[in-house]
Amino acid sequence: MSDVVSAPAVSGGVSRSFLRDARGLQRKLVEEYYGAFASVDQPRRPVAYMLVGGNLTEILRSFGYDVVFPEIVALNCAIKHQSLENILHAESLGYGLDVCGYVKNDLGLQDLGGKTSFGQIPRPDLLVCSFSGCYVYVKWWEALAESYGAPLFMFDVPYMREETPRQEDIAYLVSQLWELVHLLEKRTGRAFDMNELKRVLAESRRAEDGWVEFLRAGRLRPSPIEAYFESIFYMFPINVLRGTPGAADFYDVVNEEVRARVRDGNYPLPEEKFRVLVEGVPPYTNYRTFWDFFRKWGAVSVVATYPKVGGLFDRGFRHDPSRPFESIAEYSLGAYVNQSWPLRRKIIADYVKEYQADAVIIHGIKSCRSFTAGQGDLRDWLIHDQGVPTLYIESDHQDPRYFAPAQIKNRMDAFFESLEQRRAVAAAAGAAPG
Amino acid sequence: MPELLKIGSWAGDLPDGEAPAGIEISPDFREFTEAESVERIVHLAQEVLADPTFPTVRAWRTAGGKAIGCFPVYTPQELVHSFAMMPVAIQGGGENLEISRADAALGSFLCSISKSTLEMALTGLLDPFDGFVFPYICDVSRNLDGIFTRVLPQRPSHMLHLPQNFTSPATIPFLVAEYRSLIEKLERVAGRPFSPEDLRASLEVFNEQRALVDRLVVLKRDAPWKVTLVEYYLLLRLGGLLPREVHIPLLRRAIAELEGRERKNKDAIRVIVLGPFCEQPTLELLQLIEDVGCYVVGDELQMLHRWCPRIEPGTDPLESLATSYVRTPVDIGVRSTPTTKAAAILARVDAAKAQGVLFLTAKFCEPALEDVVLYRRALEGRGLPYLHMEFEEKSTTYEQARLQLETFAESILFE
Amino acid sequence: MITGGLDLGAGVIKGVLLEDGRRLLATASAPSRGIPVQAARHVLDTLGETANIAPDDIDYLCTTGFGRYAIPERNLQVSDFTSSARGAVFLFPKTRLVVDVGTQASRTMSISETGKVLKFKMNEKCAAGAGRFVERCSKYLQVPLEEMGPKALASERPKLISSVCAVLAETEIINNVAEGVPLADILMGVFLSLSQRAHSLMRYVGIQPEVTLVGGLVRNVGMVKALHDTIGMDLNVAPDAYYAAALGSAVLGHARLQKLTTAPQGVGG
Amino acid sequence: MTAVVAGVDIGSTTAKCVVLGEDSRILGKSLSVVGVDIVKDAERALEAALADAHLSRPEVSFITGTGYGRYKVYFGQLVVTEISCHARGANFLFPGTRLVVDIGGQDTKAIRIDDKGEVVDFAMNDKCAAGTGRFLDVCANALGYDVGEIGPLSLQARRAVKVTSTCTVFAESEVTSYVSRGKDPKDILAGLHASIANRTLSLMQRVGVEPEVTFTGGVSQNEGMVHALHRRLGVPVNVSPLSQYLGALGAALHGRERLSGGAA
Ligand SMILES: Nc1ncnc2c1ncn2[C@@H]1O[C@H](COP(=O)(O)OP(=O)(O)O)[C@@H](O)[C@H]1O
Ligand SMILES: Nc1ncnc2c1ncn2[C@@H]1O[C@H](COP(=O)(O)OP(=O)(O)O)[C@@H](O)[C@H]1O
Ligand code: SF4
Ligand code: SF4
Ligand code: SF4
Repeated sequence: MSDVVSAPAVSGGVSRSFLRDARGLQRKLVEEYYGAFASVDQPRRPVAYMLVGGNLTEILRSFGYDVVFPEIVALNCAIKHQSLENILHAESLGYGLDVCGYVKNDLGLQDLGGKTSFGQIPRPDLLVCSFSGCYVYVKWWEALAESYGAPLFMFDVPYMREETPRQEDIAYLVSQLWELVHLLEKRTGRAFDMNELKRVLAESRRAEDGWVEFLRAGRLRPSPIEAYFESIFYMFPINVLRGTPGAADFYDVVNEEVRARVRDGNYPLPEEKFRVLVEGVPPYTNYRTFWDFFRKWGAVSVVATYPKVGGLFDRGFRHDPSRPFESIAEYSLGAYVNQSWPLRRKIIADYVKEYQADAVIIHGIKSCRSFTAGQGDLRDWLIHDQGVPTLYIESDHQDPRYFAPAQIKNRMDAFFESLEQRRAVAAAAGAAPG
Repeated sequence: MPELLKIGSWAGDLPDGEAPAGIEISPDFREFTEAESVERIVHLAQEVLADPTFPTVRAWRTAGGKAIGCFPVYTPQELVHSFAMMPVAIQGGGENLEISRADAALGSFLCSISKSTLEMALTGLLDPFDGFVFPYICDVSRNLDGIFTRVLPQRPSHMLHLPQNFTSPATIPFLVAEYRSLIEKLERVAGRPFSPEDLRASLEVFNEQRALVDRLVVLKRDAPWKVTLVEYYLLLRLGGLLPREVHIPLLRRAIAELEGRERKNKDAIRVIVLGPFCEQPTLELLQLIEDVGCYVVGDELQMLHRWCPRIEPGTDPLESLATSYVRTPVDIGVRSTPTTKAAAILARVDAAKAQGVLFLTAKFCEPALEDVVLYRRALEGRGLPYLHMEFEEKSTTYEQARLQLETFAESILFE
Repeated sequence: MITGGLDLGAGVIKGVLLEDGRRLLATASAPSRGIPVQAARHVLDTLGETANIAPDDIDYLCTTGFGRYAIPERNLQVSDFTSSARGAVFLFPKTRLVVDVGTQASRTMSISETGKVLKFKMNEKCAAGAGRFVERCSKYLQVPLEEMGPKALASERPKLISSVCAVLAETEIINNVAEGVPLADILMGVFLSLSQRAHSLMRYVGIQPEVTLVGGLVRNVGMVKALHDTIGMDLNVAPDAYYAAALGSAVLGHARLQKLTTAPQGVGG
Repeated sequence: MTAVVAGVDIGSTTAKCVVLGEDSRILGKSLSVVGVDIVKDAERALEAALADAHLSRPEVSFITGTGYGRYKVYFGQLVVTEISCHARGANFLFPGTRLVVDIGGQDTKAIRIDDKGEVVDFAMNDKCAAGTGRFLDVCANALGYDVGEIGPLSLQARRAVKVTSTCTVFAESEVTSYVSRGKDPKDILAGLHASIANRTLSLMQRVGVEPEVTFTGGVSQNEGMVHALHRRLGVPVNVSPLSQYLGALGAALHGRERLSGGAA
């Protein structure tokens, strides 16, 4: 390709020190997290399975539980190219082609014994299902309960159709939280310790502050962060380790590094040509290839919705030790997928303005209806009602069979090509007198 | 497209089933009130289904009534009814609807019912409705509501959050609050306040319908040769498309005829059909199941009429309605099951004395797909044969389906 | 007693004649070319000639396959699964799992000792897993169908196909050719991809020995090897397994005929 | 400097090349089938178009590659996606065009453009190869016809048969099964064309249907498709014998711009 002058100047790729130190620390945290499962002696600490959206980490942590997030295990498998094997196994168990890839990856992996290249996934003693924005959660946890015989606590989180929750919603959630606390007291033989919970919540809050500072760096021009691809890594502590001092400290390191980037002019790309908002779950199986498609065009994601699946902290929410249960309830309601389409549309429109995004790229997931059903309408709304150039592409988050690189690349090329052309035309019109 | 249903004018008393205050049954329903034989009713039902313009709803409107479209399964139609509005089951666009715009708005890997429902909204076919209710039975139905607010901004659409925690004491009060949010919108559409008395009356009307539906279900289970699956289905399907006051007497007449029918009991295998609790298979497919030598003695078709056995009006009818959802003993794939799936399916097989299970799941219907695995394990444990097939609202060739159904029947019949 | 079995497949019509349900008298096949009935008549004629038997001497004719209803003079028709299962047991009595890769569909079924189908599964949604795909590749790669298997055996580093779509997979293959991937590796890649799809069907019904391969791809040594490598188990393969469905329907026809001649009335079915 | 430019469009099925003289006159063009050696095919396409134009290689100042195989046009100086190229080409032939529908061998695209031929929005067929030229090729083959014949035949249908298979390969079997049920091939063809038109319309609606519509790509040579699309859309559709070359033409035009705009 060397003798072809392609329309965009092919960028030199990521600056060398971009994504270095914090990334190393993140790797260490991940290793420690999975490593802990292997090293816990018999009798080990109790293990609860939980979902990222609307999770109740703090409460479980205050009872000394280790928490496993099957979604995260699944995405780690996918990043390491181990998802297909699990998915195929799940299909042989009878899970259909169109079942969510997370579910198939996880249930396939469980049935194969839970061994991954990054550690052994322990069996659950308790299944906490936060039904917060995805119905598949309910079915998934039902399946886990049936295969493990572990008790299932269903934490039913009302769907958000108005920006502020109703009083009844909060009351319903708080009541359920107390029921969970009683269940945990019974199972662990420990008394609930409100002070411990408050302490954990304070740590959560500190991590949340740091995480939001990181996300907001995307508002700078040029952006020192990659809000989509980089966040995929940096989401781990906020979702999984929230409530531990380590998580909060992690964001201190990250933000220090972001400040250094600004100081040293060390940006994700040498030249930020396009600022984009990315909506949707990433294609974990091929995220590097996908990232390259952006880089090639000088496109940096300055804001993304996916990092908000664990909560819309950047829109103001914080866990609050002075209102422990109420704030946990509000947290669960605030998962990104738990927002109705009118609310999602508003969030996205706000982001486009706040982060000065030039365009939106929607990545639809074949097997995730919760996120995806209606993204076509979103695209239509962005283009026609908001005047924001938007591209819709589709693959899968877990199943490499549905990632068609040539097709995706073709679309992204054409999209950025047209953005560039329009920009050139506008510039020419601006320059030409009259 | 078949001709519109011809509806003549008619004036007279309703022969059966009394309309509650404020409801007047349009004379346009004469064909249904007069239809005497099952054959005639089935014919009328087919005409209604073949017409995507909702002829029965239009007829209702000509008499000045309002109509609310209800997505399956757990929409509290009684609430709509208590406002003297017609609750109409929205169950897809059928075989004659071309999908061209909904695909783009919704996405490619989604069930047909969601696409056809949106297509109807985009092409004006839902104009006879004054509002819509989407229960949270899955992420697709839930998201549809959010899209409806954009594509049909003048017609209120409401998403009802159905709780999944059935043990919390806070669940029923929460669901009552959910109903109240819906009631607020219904009050605005109907232009009158909610009345618990009217709701109590509506609960009784629906109980009457439920009892009849149950009688038909029992007949199909105990004497499957007396009523074909297609007849059975169409009789139920009409229930969501006619004013209840018209459907109830019609169903009563039909059941009386069917119970008295003399037909030969064929040497067919007894199967139960699980999965089509939301999107509905085509009539051809239903017929094919019995054509290859199966009797369907249990099913999940038209669950909107039978997601709970009966609702006692009680002192607070709204609370009773909520209680019925939370405490219903009926397991469907779109309600987190308190029992285990294994026990549930074996109990259903035993109750129907079934020899096999046919999983008939709508293509891309994730809740149904996920259940199949747990059911399958339980059936294998007992050595019970099963077959899993997917269907869509639209299909013209049934070769693959026939091949699999025949094999299934042969595998049970042949030694 | 002579029973005939006709398998009206999507691509090829196959037929057998069976004597007393035990002895195979003749086999024949013809491409259906969109005129299955004519092709079937031709197969029947050929069978008669080979076995030296007049058409009237066939006591009972049982059909199977895609076009099983197309022959009016049939006495019985059965589904492909049922017939392939019986055919496989006829050839290899210890068969417990049958794999059939035909023109349009791959199928697999687990069976009892008597050849009764217990569980079965076919690729319903996508044609990428069947013989037609191999035929297309043969056209694109300009390698005759019969040579594809032998050529593939030389492969050292098979190039798997990632696309799930039969049509898009073609483009992928063309790209591979352009990139200089050796032909043998491309071919073996095709077979392995097909085998993996078949494998997931097999896993769905449960894999247990003995596994018998039937249908068109029996004739393809490359496919046989790929399947063997994929499932990591020995496979029963025999030339007559190409006719398994036809054979199975003849066997079932014989059983039925016996029942009819011993008992005056048949039971429903 | 005589500004002769060329555009080479390497599609999934065919390679097209257009050589454009000054005043943007078409000096020569070529169309050939894409085989396994894409690099060679690209070269051959250029050679053939040059021969048609009676020009030699050094006389061409700028070459632009487009299409699926655009990165294999090693001798070119620029690559542009076929989406931008079809937009530009359609704008050149029919300046009033606001929506371009390109049905090629393997994909279908709907491209909304502005008055300058710039892409405003586009959509492509997602899932499989259903609804594309390949779909028609496969079905034509199953019925024993040549692709060139099926369009005119479909226009003679009396009652179109409904075709619902979404899969190219299964559509083939659906077609075969209709044949065995004795349906008239003309009626089946009409059904196939209608089914593609419907699918195409859905794609067009994704970007918004606006007059004028210009139909490009190889399938635009199929009268049956033109007719079916017109019927489904209700507005006339621009087509030209050059339609299949619009990608290559657009590429050449992009190259010319790049050349005259200097360093863009
Ligand atoms: N001699 C051969 N060598 C390799 N493959 C063959 C040969 N004959 C047939 N096949 C394969 O078998 C397939 C046809 O299988 P068959 O079982 O006859 O299908 P069906 O019954 O569906 O018509 C063809 O698609 C082809 O791939
Ligand atoms: N004369 C013709 N009549 C009908 N269809 C044609 C004709 N020529 C080409 N086609 C169709 O056009 C398709 C190729 O389109 P083309 O735009 O050249 O594809 P690509 O750019 O993807 O290679 C073929 O698949 C064929 O169906
Ligand atoms: S939100 Fe999507 S990806 Fe996550 S569990 Fe639900 S369906 Fe799967
Ligand atoms: S058919 Fe299934 S996926 Fe579709 S709306 Fe109904 S329950 Fe949801
Ligand atoms: S992906 Fe390809 S082979 Fe599969 S259904 Fe689609 S067109 Fe058919």
